[in-house]
Amino acid sequence: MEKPRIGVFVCNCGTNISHIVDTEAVRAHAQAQPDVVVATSYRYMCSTPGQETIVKAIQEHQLNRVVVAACSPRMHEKTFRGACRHGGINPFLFEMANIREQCSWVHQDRLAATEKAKSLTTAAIHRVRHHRPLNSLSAEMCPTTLVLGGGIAGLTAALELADSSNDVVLVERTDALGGNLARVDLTAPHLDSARDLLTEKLTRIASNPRVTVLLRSELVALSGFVGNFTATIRGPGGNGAGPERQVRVGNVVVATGYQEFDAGRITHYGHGKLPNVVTSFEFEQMLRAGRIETRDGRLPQYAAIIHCVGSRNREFHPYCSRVCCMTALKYAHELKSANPACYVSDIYIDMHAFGKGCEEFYKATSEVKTLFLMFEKNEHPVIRRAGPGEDCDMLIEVNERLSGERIEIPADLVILMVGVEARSDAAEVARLVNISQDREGWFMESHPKLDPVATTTDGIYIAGTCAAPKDIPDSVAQARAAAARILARISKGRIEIDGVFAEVDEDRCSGCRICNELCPYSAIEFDEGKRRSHVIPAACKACGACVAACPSGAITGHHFTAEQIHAQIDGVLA
Amino acid sequence: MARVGVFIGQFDSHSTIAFDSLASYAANLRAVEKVRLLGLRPKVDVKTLAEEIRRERLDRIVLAGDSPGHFKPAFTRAMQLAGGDPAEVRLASFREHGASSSEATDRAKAILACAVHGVPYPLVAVPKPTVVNPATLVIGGGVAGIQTALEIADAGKKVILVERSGTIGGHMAMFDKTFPTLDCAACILTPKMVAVAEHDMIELLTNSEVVGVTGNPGAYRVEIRRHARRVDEAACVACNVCTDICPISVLSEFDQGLTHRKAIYIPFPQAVPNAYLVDPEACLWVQSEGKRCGACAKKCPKECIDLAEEDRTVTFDVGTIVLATGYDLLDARKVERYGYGKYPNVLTALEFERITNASGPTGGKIVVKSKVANRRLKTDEWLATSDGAAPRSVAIIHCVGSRDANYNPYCSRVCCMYSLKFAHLVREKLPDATCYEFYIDMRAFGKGYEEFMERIKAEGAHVVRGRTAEVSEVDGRLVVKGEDIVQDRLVQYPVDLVILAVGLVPSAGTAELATLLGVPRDQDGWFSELNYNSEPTYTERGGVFVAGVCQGPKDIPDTVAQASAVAAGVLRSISSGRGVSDLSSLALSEIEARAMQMAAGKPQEATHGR
Amino acid sequence: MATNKLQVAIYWGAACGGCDVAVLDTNEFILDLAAAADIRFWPIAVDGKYSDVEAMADGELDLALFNGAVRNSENEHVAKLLRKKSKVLVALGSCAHMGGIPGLANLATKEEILLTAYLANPSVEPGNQTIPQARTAIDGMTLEIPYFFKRVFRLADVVDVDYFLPGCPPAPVQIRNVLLAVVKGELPPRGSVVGASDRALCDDCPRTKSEKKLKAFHRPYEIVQDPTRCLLEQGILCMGPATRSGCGVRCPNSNQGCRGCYGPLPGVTDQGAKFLSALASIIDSKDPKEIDEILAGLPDFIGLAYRFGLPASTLQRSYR
Amino acid sequence: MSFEPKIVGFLCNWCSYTGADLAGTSRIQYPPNINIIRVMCSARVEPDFVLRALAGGADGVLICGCHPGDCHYSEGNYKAMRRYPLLKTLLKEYGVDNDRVRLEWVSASEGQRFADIVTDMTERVRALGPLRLKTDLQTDRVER
Amino acid sequence: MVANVTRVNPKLIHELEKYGAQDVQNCYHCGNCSAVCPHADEYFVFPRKSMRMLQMGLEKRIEASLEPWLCYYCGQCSTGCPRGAEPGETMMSLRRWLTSRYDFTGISRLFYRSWKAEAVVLVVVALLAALGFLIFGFSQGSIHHYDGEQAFLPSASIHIFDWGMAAVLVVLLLINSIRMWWFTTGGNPRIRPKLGTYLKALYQLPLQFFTQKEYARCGERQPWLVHLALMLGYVSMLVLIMFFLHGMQAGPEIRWRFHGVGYLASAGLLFGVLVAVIGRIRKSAPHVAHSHESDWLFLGMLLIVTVTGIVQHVLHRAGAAMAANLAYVVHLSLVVPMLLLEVPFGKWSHMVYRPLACYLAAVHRETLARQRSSAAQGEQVTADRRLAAA
Repeated sequence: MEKPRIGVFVCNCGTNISHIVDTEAVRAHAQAQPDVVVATSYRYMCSTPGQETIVKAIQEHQLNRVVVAACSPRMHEKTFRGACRHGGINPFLFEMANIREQCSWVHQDRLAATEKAKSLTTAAIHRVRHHRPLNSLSAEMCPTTLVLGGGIAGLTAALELADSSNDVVLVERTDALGGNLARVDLTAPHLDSARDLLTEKLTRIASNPRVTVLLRSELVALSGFVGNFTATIRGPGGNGAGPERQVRVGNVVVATGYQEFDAGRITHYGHGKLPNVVTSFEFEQMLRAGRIETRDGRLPQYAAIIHCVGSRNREFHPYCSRVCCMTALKYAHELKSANPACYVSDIYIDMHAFGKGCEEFYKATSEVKTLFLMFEKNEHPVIRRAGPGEDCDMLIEVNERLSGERIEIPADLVILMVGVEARSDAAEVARLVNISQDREGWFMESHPKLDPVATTTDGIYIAGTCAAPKDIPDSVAQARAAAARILARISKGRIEIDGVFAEVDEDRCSGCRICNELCPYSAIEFDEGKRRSHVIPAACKACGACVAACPSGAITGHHFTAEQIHAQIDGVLA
Repeated sequence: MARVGVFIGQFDSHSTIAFDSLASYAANLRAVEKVRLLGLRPKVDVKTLAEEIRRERLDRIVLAGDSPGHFKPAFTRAMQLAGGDPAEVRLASFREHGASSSEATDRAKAILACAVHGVPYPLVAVPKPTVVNPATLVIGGGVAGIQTALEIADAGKKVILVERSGTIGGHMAMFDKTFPTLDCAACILTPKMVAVAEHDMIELLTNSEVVGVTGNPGAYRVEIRRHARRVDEAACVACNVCTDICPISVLSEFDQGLTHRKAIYIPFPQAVPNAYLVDPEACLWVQSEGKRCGACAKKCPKECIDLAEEDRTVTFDVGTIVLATGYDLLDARKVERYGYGKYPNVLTALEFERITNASGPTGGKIVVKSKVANRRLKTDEWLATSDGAAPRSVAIIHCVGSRDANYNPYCSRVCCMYSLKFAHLVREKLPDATCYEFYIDMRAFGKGYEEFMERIKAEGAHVVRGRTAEVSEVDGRLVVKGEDIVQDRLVQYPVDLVILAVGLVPSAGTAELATLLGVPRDQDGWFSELNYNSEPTYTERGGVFVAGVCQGPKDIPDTVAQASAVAAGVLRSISSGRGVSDLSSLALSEIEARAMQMAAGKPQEATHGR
Repeated sequence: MATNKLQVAIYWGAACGGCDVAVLDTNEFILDLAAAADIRFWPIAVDGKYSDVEAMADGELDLALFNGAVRNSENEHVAKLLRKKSKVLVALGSCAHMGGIPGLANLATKEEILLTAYLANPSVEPGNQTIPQARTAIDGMTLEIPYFFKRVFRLADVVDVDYFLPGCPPAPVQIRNVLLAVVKGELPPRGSVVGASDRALCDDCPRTKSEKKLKAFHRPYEIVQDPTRCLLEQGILCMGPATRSGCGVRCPNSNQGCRGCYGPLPGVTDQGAKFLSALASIIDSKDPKEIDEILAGLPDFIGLAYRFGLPASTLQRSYR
Repeated sequence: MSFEPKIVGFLCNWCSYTGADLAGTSRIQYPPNINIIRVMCSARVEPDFVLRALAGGADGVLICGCHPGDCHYSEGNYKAMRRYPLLKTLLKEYGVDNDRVRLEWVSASEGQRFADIVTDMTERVRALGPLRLKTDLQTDRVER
Repeated sequence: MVANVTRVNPKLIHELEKYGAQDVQNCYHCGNCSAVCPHADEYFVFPRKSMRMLQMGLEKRIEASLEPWLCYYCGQCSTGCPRGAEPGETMMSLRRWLTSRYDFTGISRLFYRSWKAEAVVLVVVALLAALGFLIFGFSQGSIHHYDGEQAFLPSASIHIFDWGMAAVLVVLLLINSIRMWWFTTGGNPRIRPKLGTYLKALYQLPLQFFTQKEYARCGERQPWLVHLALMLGYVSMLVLIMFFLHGMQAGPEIRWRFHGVGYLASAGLLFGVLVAVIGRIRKSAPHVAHSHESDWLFLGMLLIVTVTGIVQHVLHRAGAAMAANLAYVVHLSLVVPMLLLEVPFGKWSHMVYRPLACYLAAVHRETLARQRSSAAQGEQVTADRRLAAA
């Protein structure tokens, strides 16, 4: 390594720094440090003449390291790195000392502030000696996307990508596309045709040559990293031993959806025993067939809808399934529509009518005289057969909260609004694509607020109800969001990787695998053959967790090496 | 050829469609054997209908109307009784496909024709491809606008981001914590804001408003009024000298009027752009037309203040426009019974956000307002100061102006959760304080929300099912009155602070923007999406998208997802041949012909049932 | 004494003698050594006086193997003497290298140690009040004994060391290799660690490793071990990942966790702190209370992490 | 001259460093005794850095990260959270008072909180007196 | 205590619509109405609770409730209702329904469910009465004589007739009142009042009857004044007729002792009726926004009765005996159905039920207070015992 030739530039920031910090003293102190070739102060280092000073100094003094003592690096690090680049040196051979936000603006004692500014500048000088030139890397970005799941989310994502002229491989486990939406007749709250919605998507998928649909297929292995995945997909064949094929893909959209809660688990609802207790999906079938009748073919005089079956419950799932309330209201309308003489009771906990048009739909449901009855969370209604003297088949007993009465509700037909739960094979999918699941089995997003479609594994996106219960518009939006993220990356052709990432020195790695679990982005891969771990730069976000934890010191976190930080510690204490 | 029966019903009495004309149009369609007008809110007798179907030997029924789904089950049943295929009951929904404008009847006819041919309307109604200018205009710099802009710019496409106020960040920048994870709003938002400022592909225009839009989908020309900032934002280093010297204090909008700011100010320390701006309404120099003051310009060490700067108008050519104009809170004064504006310690949710915010006027201390004398105006003001008294008890009232026929009939979707968050913050910061929540339905529907609610309840907030009827003042203390429905009693609690979970309304200027762009709005004033289920981010106007709350209330995750989804639409319109034209550019005859062609080609049907 | 035989000295400072035994454990090689070298000084095996060494010319010895830590003035004196007289000074074994087991004394003060050793000790004769002093006046004479240092030092703290040969004790085969290298003149740059790998013990450890998450720590006798699986994954503390390999995986092969005697990996300044960082990172909990409960399963962490290296650690001793 | 403690602060880039910057932009005053070293995440802070700082003459060390759940890297702060109690145990054995090393969560909006923590910590460390590890390490050699 | 299980009856809400209930189903139970109601208190929380009972069709519970009688329909609940569920109107319809429930004859039920039936019965009774009076008049007097020996309808006979009718009414109302007491109190397992409580609260009956003071708590004063005018006018008229009919009918000179009071009462009646009619036409306030058919019939009757009464009086003073007699017949033939049908079966029954309800409410309040405090003590005792056992 060549001998460091350091230039130090102290900014007065008008008087923002200099009114408290004696910048001249700081400059003189810096000048006196070993390896410091030149130290200057200036009114505004960030201004154009200020930056030119740096560029000129680099060229005049053959500087190979630059320190700027000014404001927060969060404000101007980028600016000064640019100046270094203009001066002809690698922008990472630069360090900033924050003597404004964390010095002159927060202290009033001139002497102490000046001393602190000196320390911070010294630390930066110490640190910059150990800086190395870093260059960004780039990796290929395969434009093909793998979409797992052929429900509305998967179809939307696939179409969005394919319509932008990208290849999509759509893998669906069952023998038909459409997912759970294909089981629904009308959508809430506007009672639009689910079939038309789906037919439109399916027709467009079928007529788009960019989309390869693989039915009765599943992903069995995924290797590689963002932009360069290899997916192994098993096609249809006897006993899960169909022919396997390998596809190169750049990104993966996981849209595997949900499964419904098994209503039989709540024994006192009698699903499977009482003939006229049906689940919401069974009721959809009845609706589609135009047969809203009891098992023995009578028109129900009384119908009851029970909400939160398996949801919002200590025993089963604590969460709200988000779609059932509106679906239940839809059923109330449909029951009345098919048979205006039918009395509908809707037994709920809280009415979640939160979407656009939903509260109005709730009111409209009240207007058609649906009887809403509220029960206590964790306290299930009990369904039993009615006695011979009654004019109904069943009676539902419940503690009604809005009246405080213990009541019985007559019913000839009971619809159980079964909750939405993570698919039983979700863990398998999570393992295959290397993403995590939350306590309830839903796939975890990389950030629930600001990155709801990305996962911690770069290149793997989640959309729709595999991440959490969602209605159709929200699933569609999420699917499109995933597509947007992928489109943005594909459009660049390659992925740029910042020079700051972690790297494993394979000569020093012992394969202890302590680091493997620590990376939230799954950027560390373990090579079973070599028995060494290595970091995928494209996936690394440079947090340094693995660097700190590597007991052999085999991982280097570029630009935040132990050497650099040690030097900085020594510097502030010098 | 299938024999089709068309039944036209009306659900909404305000329809602009000429139903008679529609009926005669339907009767002339090939395959249509029978047309019947059902009238308003039809009561259909299933048996008679089945008889009719059998008599006319109908194979397919098309139900047409603004919301025909509402009477579909009766027809399905009738079809089944008549021995036909229940799946052959098709819907022609005018509302779903947006037949509401002046050309509503023509659109309705097209929708009907598609249904008669058994082809989904959106599949047929695809406008011709147009060339799209790759630059995008994003209106609104809240989290939705930021997300969309970043998403598009990250794909290497030019974005012009226009924000009306002096900084981007929107409402989210005012928040302290975000539910249900309670992570700090600034921590997640400010990096995005900085990313916007630093992005090469984003041109950020703050203090600016769109004043004119001309052109066609794919090639819009927008005029943007850049209000004079009077500070050179590139040169300003946010050093505070100007603010320190400025003699004029006015109430801070960013802090919801809980504290003061100067006439030259920065909305908040982490504002982007990180530069000061002059409030011309307050500035002495501006108001005196240069005769008085001007101290800031003289003292500015970077000499970057030009108090004489004037507004100017700039023009951009863009292909697509994204609406992300967000929301305002309903004026809580309108809900008189809660005494907002009358009692100083009745706060809106946003005011409380500022009070509890670590970077707010009290440094995050929850206090009641203090009376402070304003020497200049010689009046008393109620401000939040960090030496204010801590409330001993706090009431949080849900659904203020929401779910209420007298104000907003809709649910504002976020209030339940942020109210629970408030309860948590109160209990966390003031463990001895009592906290009451008055709610109607606890809408904790999102990922982790229900669990959050349980947690807050376990933390000891008193959750009362029932709406507060009124807030009054008794012996200098606020009293909230309501019915505790589950406990079956009337309750009256004396409290020191009342927080109103005020509902959301479209932001000021939404109506003007809608007119300017030709984007329809729904009955509540929000921008209408093209299709509720499948096109939640598109609008009727080609190349104009909606993101975030301006389409309807949403929480942050949903807003962000939707904002990203918009980016997909924008990027697709740029990179694919699929057009961004207006739907209305399609002629009825064209749609008819296409539908017929598609019906002959037998498009793949959704396979129903498993 | 002109001879082309290798001139060798072996000395023990504050040590148990295990390293000397390890030298003997090179088996028949020791005979070759005896044939090839003149053992000029080896108090444990060969008769000799310090004055013999003092009499040597500077650099007369080709090789000095110093094992044991530096605990008192005698250790220091001999260390300096051997440094002066030898061309190559090797710190043999963990004590010379890092302070070793005697280094754990740095957790106590000199006064505490003397108190425990001479006064507050059940085996001490009741009424005994004597603590040895460096200088004692007896019969008009001054008796001088080595001075007990305030703390334990590693060899490199008092003299320049040419090579470090770690291990408690070093594996005989490694000693042999180093001796051969000296003979052949194939030594690496001065200051290097010799007779050990640059990779951690795990590299040689035959147990299978997978991703690690720890919910609890166990003593080896508390659980039924899977002899093929990484000990750490089973909750048994093993310093292997933070320790140089070279010993031949002695402890894990005996179903015990590695104790760390071969010292830190190159570039690691503080073996214990590094191990702490690694170990705590893989605790499987996000709840501070639970983390505390899990950590309660580590009764003497400093004794484990710094068993051999306290004087070589960043803080070197306790400052109580 | 009265004793002025030297405190080294390791601040994560996303929340705490930003929070400290906010204290600056809001001109919230705190004692100048802290010198801040920026790391990308509190998970990058090795226990060794703390020991190194103490051995190098610091009287106290402050580690700040995002609040649990807020980490920019999802879970980095939990790693810091796990290391900290063990580090405290270790420091206790070394005879370093636990008040000298603190782990705190400071969000980007908590400029005031950051200033309060620094003020409080400075006062506590001042009360504890100088640590003098650096001097001790040097005098150990000569005193014997 | 094991709660009784009650079967809900979703059909009741349809039934109540016939009694004028509107949009009850819209209520989503925010509780706003109960909280704004000036009459709701810790013992009687309504109207939401009543709306709930109605939605669920818990007939027995409604029958047992006094709440509808405690409501005076100021309309604050309806104005503030976020869902337009018209709680005030619901309470009104519940009063009609309850009236029909208290009425053992079933006539009330018939009237409220069918205004046509009511109208027919009213007309038939009026015609029958007219016929009866005419026959009676012609059989014993002269149509040309209003008073004196040959009076067409001598006041003594009418007086006897009045008393006869009053006796019938008293019997009817007494039976209905007892039924009301039984439904709400005597047969209500939740309330066990002591005799002393009954006696202590007895003063409520005359107080409420004459002052209607509960109504005054409804915020605005005007509706109460109208109501009071109507009420007092009617009662004064009743007293005059029942006890001083001879004085009233004497003439043709004006006997201020009786007629003065009569004029005031008439003015009150006329004022009240006109304000009510105009209000209902204009729908000027929530409580007059919705008018049930029975309301129109009732007001119409009242108006005609008042007017014919005045006409008859004026004609008599004017010396037009025959015209006065005819007017008198018309007047009486309308008074008969009004008293016979409206008092026990229609809106006039409020005159009895309201004060009775106020009285029973006072009884309930005290009883509930006693029961609650002993229940609280009981809990305390159990808790103490448990504590002691532990």
